[in-house]
Amino acid sequence: MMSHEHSPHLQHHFDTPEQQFDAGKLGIWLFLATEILLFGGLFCAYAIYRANHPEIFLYAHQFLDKVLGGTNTVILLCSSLTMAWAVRASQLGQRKLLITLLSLTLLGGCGFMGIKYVEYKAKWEHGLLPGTHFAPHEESTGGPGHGPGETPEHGKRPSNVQLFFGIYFLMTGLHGLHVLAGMGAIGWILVRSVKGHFGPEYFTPVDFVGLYWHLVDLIWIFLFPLLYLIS
Amino acid sequence: MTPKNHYLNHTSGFASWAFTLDHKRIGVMYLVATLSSFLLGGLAALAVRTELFSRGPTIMDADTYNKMFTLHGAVMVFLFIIPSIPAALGNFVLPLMLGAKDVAFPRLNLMSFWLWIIGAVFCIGAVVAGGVDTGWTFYTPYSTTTNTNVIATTLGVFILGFSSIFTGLNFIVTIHKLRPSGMTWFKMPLFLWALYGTALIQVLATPVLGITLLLLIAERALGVGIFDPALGGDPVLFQHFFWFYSHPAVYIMILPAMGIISEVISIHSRKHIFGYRFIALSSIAIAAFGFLVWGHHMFVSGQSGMANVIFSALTFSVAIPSAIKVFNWLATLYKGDIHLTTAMIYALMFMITFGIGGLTGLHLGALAVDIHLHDTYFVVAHFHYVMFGGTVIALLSGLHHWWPKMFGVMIDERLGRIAAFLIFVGFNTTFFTQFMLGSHGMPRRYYDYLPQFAIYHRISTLGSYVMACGFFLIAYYLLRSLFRGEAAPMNPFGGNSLEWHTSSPPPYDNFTVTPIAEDPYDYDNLVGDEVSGYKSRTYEGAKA
Amino acid sequence: MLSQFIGTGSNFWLPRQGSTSAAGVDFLFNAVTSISIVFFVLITVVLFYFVYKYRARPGHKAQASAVHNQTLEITWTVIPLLIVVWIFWEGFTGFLNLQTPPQNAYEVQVLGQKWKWLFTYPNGVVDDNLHVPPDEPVRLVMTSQDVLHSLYIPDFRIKRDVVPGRYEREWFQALEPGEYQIFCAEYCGTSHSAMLSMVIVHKSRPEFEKWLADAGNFLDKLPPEKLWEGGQKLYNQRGCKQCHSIDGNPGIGPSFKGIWGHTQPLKGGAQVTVEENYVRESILNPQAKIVAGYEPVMPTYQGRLKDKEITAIIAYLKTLE
Amino acid sequence: MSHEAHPRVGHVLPLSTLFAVLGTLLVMTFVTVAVSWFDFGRFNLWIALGIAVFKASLVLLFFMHLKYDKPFNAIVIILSMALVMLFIAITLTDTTQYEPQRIPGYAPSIKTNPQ
Repeated sequence: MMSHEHSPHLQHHFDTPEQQFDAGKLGIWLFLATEILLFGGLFCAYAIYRANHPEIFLYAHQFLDKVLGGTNTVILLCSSLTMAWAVRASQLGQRKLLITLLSLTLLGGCGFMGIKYVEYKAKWEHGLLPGTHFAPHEESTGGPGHGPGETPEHGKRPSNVQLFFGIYFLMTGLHGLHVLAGMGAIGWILVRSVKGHFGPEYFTPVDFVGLYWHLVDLIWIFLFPLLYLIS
Repeated sequence: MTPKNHYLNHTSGFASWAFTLDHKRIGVMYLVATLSSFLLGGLAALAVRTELFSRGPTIMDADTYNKMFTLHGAVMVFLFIIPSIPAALGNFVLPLMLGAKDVAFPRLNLMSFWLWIIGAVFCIGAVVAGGVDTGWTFYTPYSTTTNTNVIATTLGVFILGFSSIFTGLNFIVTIHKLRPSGMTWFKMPLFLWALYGTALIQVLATPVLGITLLLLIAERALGVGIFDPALGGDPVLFQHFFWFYSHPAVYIMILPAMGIISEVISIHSRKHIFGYRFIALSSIAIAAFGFLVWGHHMFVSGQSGMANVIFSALTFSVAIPSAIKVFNWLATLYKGDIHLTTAMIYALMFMITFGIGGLTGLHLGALAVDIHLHDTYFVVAHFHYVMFGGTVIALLSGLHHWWPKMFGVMIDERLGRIAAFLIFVGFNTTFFTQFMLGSHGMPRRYYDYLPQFAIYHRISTLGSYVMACGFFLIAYYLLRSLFRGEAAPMNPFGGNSLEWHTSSPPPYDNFTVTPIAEDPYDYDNLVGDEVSGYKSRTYEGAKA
Repeated sequence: MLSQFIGTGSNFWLPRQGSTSAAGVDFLFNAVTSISIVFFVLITVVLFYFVYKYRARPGHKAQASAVHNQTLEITWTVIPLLIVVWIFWEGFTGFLNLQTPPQNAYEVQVLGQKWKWLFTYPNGVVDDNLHVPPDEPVRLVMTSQDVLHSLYIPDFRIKRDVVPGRYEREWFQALEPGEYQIFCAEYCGTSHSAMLSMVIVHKSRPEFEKWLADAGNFLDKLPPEKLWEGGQKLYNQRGCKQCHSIDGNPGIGPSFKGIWGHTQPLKGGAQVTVEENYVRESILNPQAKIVAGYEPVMPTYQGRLKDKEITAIIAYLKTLE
Repeated sequence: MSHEAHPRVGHVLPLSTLFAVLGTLLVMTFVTVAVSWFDFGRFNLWIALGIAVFKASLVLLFFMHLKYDKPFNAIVIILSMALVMLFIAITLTDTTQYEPQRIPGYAPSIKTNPQ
């Protein structure tokens, strides 16, 4: 075996820190690949219903709020920057900066979920829900003289609009759960960075949580135009 | 020969097992867990066969029967076959074969095992709470409308999926990053190639099963109707989702089995494996093609004619790498020194039974013939010849091959041969008749049948009892060997992959002397005999 | 002897050939089986020969031989490849034949439901068995009312899943008159294995036409006191039961239980007593009077139910107390 | 812990790169919203997807350090995305083929569909 400096973070079955770091990195990338495939199923369901029933998507997307969705995109992108910057800070041993940046990232996550809550609440109040729960309120979408969920500016409601809201809630819901999980992980490394666990010798957890957070951002980059910006 | 301190006795107590990070102990726990599931699934199968012994109600009503075959299928697929070889034998052997101290992520490995336990609790809990009657395939809209415990079962399978993903992820990283510098890709034992191909499928296909099951749960719990036609959804789409995972899953089951056969055939005939590169690359080819053929489960489902034709063509492409392997194993036997140990008998049996399974796959891949055979007992017989005649037989082969390494004891070869004979006779009696049932038109998942099928069902049930006797005999002599078995030498069968370069059972850290990787199938450097075991001359100069 | 294994009757492997497509399917089945047997015997014989010849015994050692051989590897890759390409091609062309019904086929509508088959003929007759004329192609247009089913006729070598929310098609042309088994081949719950019917191929087209006409007038053969039984059959087969229960639970329409002679509140405040004229009007012109609390969704049965059939349904309603 | 110490493993991104990437991402977000007001017919979807792929690549390459990482990690991600595309492509091909057989608007349990 090659001789090497002993590091307290080196596990017994690895020879060198490089080997351990590379192994961890490959592990996290494989995990991200499984996440992509998990969401891939939902993207497939989206693609099939959108290709075969574009009228449902054209009609229903009008009920999503582009401004809120766009704001959330900007928030997530900015939090991705603070996260990437946090990784840099941990690599360079800038502890205070690391704590600040992780807190900002966490704040971004809170902002995203807050806006998500506002959007979900509006859907809930208007009965724009998936499947059997789809029951659009007349007063919110048109008033008497039109069928439920039918207004002059929205056009005639096609059949099976509930499918869009099913896909919308599943995609954004699963994504939201991932944001929450990411926030939990960021909270955990925030605590550890306050305790001073990270530095140039050891920043692996910050790096890996960062990769996860960027993946969550990456999925939203696709969700936003596919759900909100249909024309 | 047996070292005083080894992985089985270096610590003791429940916690030393339940929270162990040692891949060998996790492998042993997985072995106990999967074999217990096999017992449960097997008992369900016996109940099903007994019910079918005669026409009309025999020992249970139709609803119980439906729950029973669902139990058999779900337990055998998700709890037993998928984790059996990779997570039990693979976990034990993989780091040893690499000359490594452990897998890359020992904690993840332990988590995988506990996720298996949690998943199993959900699945079996669902059975205790009244069962589930959808069949292991959970086809919609039946699964969305039945009032049995679909949510608990699918949640359990979802968790089992993550257990499987973590095992696969661990293996990929271990093979990439923990290979010693002397062991290049084409110097790896073939079992590792097979496990690598398997792990790729586990990581890349299982998440799609995960999302499928989540969608099914959403369907039942929230009324989201992606797959339910009553809610505007498309049930054929469910089948695409389900088989996108579950066809590659067939290769999760068979690839590691093929890996075991490559090891056992070569070692027990003391002959270098023939066509190493073809066997190794065919594992990867099977893993890759495995992703392209899922639609052959849907030839009569309402899938379009065009998709049927594409999938039929691609299906035949998988036949080739499997055929290549069989021919290479045969060529390995040529001019060898064939020891008919129990492990070897099972490996040879594999070539016959898996051969039948593979060849009948040709009937089912041919579109026009499949229309007739689809969803009949012909399919049931075909996949039992592949899953049982392939995977289970290979598991038995591997179990007998590595048993001395795992527990440091030899098994009773005489009883081993008797059991192998019972299983061979019982298995073929049970399932060959089912080919004929199916080709005469007997549909699967039938509680009752017409008079012309009675004789086949009766023979099949009798065969299953013979097979059960074989398994109880195996259970008896394996358990007995743990207490009364002769101590095993380090290398009883004359293998040269690295797990044979350490003591039986191995020490906690796997190797006391740093192993030296050489061609795993070159046996010229070994000296010794069957009784006292073999030793590699490679270490003679290096001993401290 | 050979006819035990191949031939048109029921043999060792396959049931009798009942349709024009069966011979082609059986040819391929037998061809693939023969290829399989050749390969299986080849592998097994070589296996046993090697195991015997190179068995371990005192003084016997493994001999060196090549560990790979490019020519051999390529040979046993290419030969199976050519064989499977042929099997694929035969399966593909056979499938095209099974998939494409001739233009002039006689059409029967099929409804799968838990756990029976209903076959609807062009004149509106519904039957549990599939009656067809001989010597002409028959096309089935199939859908399901609840879960997946699969209409499988082994003697005809055809099978197709029946899916709710869509129309599936399959076709056959029977070779000779007789009865042929129909199975449900897609698991559908408790009585999946009892979801059986028969194909009845009549001796001649006129005989089939006669059966069809008689089936259309089956009420004529019932004595007046049994007329309600005919009404019950119509209730089950003509779509009444999908919306109107007989156990008192409101469905898409009001339940039939105890409805006879009862006074119903109508949309708009009026009332109506359930008697002969009201029932007749509701069947022929369903939008005329809508019971309060229900939507006007019932289609008209004008032209789809004969007068006598409506009388039978009324007789049935009277029995539901 | 020294302030400007450098790690033994991994790659440190300069701040200028990080901010340049964020800037581009924000601009592209604006662009994707802006183009959604115009109608390019059947290209609408492909334009939106093209922009999303470009943004995702930036995140992968820089924020996630893939540009400086072991090539196999990139292969893993590309492989997973390729599989998703394969899944969508084949399933979509099939469903569009059989869509005409489905009964339009069939959904008996949905009471809110227009009659």
